[in-house]
Amino acid sequence: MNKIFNNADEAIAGIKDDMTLMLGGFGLCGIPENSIAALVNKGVTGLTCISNNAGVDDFGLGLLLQKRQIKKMISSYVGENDEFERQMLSGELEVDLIPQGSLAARCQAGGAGVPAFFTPAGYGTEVAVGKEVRYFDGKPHILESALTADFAIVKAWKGDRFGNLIFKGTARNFNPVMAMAGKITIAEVEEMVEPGELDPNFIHLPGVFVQRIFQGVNYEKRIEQRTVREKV
Amino acid sequence: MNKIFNNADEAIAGIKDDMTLMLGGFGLCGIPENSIAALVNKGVTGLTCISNNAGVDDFGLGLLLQKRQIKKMISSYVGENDEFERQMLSGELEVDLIPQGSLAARCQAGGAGVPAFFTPAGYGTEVAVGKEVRYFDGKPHILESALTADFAIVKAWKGDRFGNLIFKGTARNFNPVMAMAGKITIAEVEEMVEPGELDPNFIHLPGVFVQRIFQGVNYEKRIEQRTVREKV
Amino acid sequence: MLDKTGIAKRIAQELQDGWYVNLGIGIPTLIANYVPDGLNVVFQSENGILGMGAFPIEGEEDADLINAGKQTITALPGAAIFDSAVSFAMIRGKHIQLTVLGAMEVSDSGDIANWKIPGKMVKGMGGAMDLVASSDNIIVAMMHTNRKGHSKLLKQCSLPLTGVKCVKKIVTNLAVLDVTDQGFRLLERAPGVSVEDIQAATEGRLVVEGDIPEMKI
Amino acid sequence: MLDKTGIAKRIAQELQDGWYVNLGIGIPTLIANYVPDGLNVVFQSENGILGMGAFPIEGEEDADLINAGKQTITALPGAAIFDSAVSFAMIRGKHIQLTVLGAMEVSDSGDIANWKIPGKMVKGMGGAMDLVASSDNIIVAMMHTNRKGHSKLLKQCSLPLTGVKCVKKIVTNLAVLDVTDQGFRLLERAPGVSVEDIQAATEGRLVVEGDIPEMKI
Repeated sequence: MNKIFNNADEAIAGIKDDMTLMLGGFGLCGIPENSIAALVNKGVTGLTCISNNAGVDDFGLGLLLQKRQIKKMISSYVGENDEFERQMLSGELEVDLIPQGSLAARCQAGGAGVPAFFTPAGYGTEVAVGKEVRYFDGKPHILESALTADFAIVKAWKGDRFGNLIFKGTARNFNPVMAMAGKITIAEVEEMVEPGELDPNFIHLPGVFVQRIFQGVNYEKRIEQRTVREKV
Repeated sequence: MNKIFNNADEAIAGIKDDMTLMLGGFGLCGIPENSIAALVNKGVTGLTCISNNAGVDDFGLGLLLQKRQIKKMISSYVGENDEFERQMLSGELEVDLIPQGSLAARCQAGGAGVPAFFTPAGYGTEVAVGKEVRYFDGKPHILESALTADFAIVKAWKGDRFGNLIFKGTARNFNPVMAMAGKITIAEVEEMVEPGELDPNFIHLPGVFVQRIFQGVNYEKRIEQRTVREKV
Repeated sequence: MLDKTGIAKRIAQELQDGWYVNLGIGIPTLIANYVPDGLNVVFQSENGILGMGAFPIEGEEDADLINAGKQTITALPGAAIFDSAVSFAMIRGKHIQLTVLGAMEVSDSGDIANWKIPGKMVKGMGGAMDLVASSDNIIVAMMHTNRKGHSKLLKQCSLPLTGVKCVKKIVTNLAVLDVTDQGFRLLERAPGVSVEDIQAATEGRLVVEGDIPEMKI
Repeated sequence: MLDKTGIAKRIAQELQDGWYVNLGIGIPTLIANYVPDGLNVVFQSENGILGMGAFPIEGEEDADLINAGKQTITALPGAAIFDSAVSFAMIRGKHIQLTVLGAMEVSDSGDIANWKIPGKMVKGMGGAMDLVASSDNIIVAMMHTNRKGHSKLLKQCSLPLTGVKCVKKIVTNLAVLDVTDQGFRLLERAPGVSVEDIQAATEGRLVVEGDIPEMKI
């Protein structure tokens, strides 16, 4: 069992125009920096990207937006990106905004073979338009469907050649659930370790969900809002 | 924030006749031994117990069965228990058998505020009787509902007074999902540690799901099938 | 009249020992600074942490430890980190006792609008729709009127909704109000603000019964 | 004719490098002993482990490390442990490439019955219903006939079903068969077993085309 690829360029082989991708991360935290750079380099276009956010103008998914490689974004929050705003308002970019919890649950459902589920989130809002409504315990819920992707691309802290992953801090966020929902899942890791180095009891994502893994390089890990307090 | 109780007897306060309980464990692995003993001691009856298995004749939930404290079992597999068989065949005990994966998913849904979801498991079988069938991608699925319980009782390896838990090996099994689904969740732990001793990055169950926690004693941890190989 | 800090301080009085609390971006975030002494409250951030602490000391920022506002944070002893699905399981499953968030509009039946202004930039709802649809205890923290001086407490929301019949309490620069079947019920006035001031700034149905005390901050 | 070990050995030939495999209780469990050299196969047990290894050395049994058959096991380097919801997420989500399980009856349209005999003790379906409803690749390992000598490969199952139209391949003590739209298609004979023997022991529709080779074990 060896899922290791040499680098991002090799790991993203097979990603073609018009495919649907999931990309882990919350804001710029825990995003697959190497894979995004390789996608920019590869130049694939017409992508549908499922990601909680759309990066900033000059980093994260913003890099793919700059090059007009994204046809459609499926996200929960897309602020802080002028180029995104321009493309959306001009109609160049399709945008499907969905509640963050529903996004997480729909990815999890996609990975877990659950095609649809009921949630209270979004009832009575435009998110619910066209969706089945059903009452449980007197409370209205809407039917949401599972999300899957041709490729899921995630960023982890450490991983082994079986694809087992652990994440660091809140860089975990959407990465595990998206990894579950990819037809092919690519994981980039800060540190590749030998099988057995990760304690089986404390693996965040079992390797069965990962098809390709590579050691990333030169992580910038940009901070969006640097908030600090003074040392007392 | 201090959720610590002195012992099992105090932790199970408020459990009354005819309540619904969830009990973690798979076979005899990871079962809440102390709490079960306390329930036997307390003598509550008419219980509906949601648990993957029903213990063996003289251990686990078998102890509650012996004392006729259980009115109904909701489980996936109930072999290896003569008293269970006797009570079921005589009609003294109601039994609702549900697929193991659906049991896990229904508990998870109960804890996660998802009232119902579609699964392929059980379609075309007696498990599907009376349940809505819907096709997704041409494949039939049935609608399953969430499970919750008045009390969920789980067993963990280590825990702190915030209720954060970690489990050991395959003693994890149903414990985390049931802990999520209890209106009140009681956790018994082999070792109580100070907040901060458990690495926040490697907590299996965040304390928000646990209302009561106590240090268990005298764990027997009985093995059902002792299988070994010879040292070569 | 209260400033943003005052609103945060007043809402902090609503906290109860042992509660898990989710604070939205903006005024709600300030509440964490005013937890009454002796109360243990755990803050959840929906990007995946329970037990969020203060901002880090300069030089100790960790890009891998942020809150839902993308601010660098710290984790307190007893904190727990988890993925987005677990985070919203605890929200949707009602394991969080209080949610505080900002709003652009609230209706007198408890509807809330806070995510979209048609024709303008739409930033998205983030976790707000999940939060308001799930929590049994939602407090809105906002100014009573918008920049043009128009009331934000309306008969009906004019903007696209975030959730329906979900807001329980509103704390503004002018007042504390509950949402009831009869509309907004005035509970407290901000220092120096009269009932008439509040009536003038409230477009939705307003119930004023008996003497309305001034807030104690 | 094969014994149980022979059935396990024959099914082991179906394994492919890199597969994740779930083995049921009984004959399927034996397959782990006959993985062809050079193949990397990871065994999943639905109680919550990937990378299940051999039984422990005597004295090293750990009550907290068992398989779905409740047997004490070991974990291999690269193993991962998880809860029951994640375990069935990987099963239901089709992340497991092969499921092998026993059966009481299989129909010639691929239905399987293996969990209940009405009027007798019912032990429950465990994870079998999830496994058969989810996997695209299900092999049944069983004797061709029951203790009374009656065929277990039927036109219709007489017992309560575990799943419908799901079995892809059957390996018995007599034969290897695929399930097709035309019924059971005979692929291989066990050593010393004739096509006529198999026809006599098969109640369901049986397709025999061309020369049927003998298995190589």
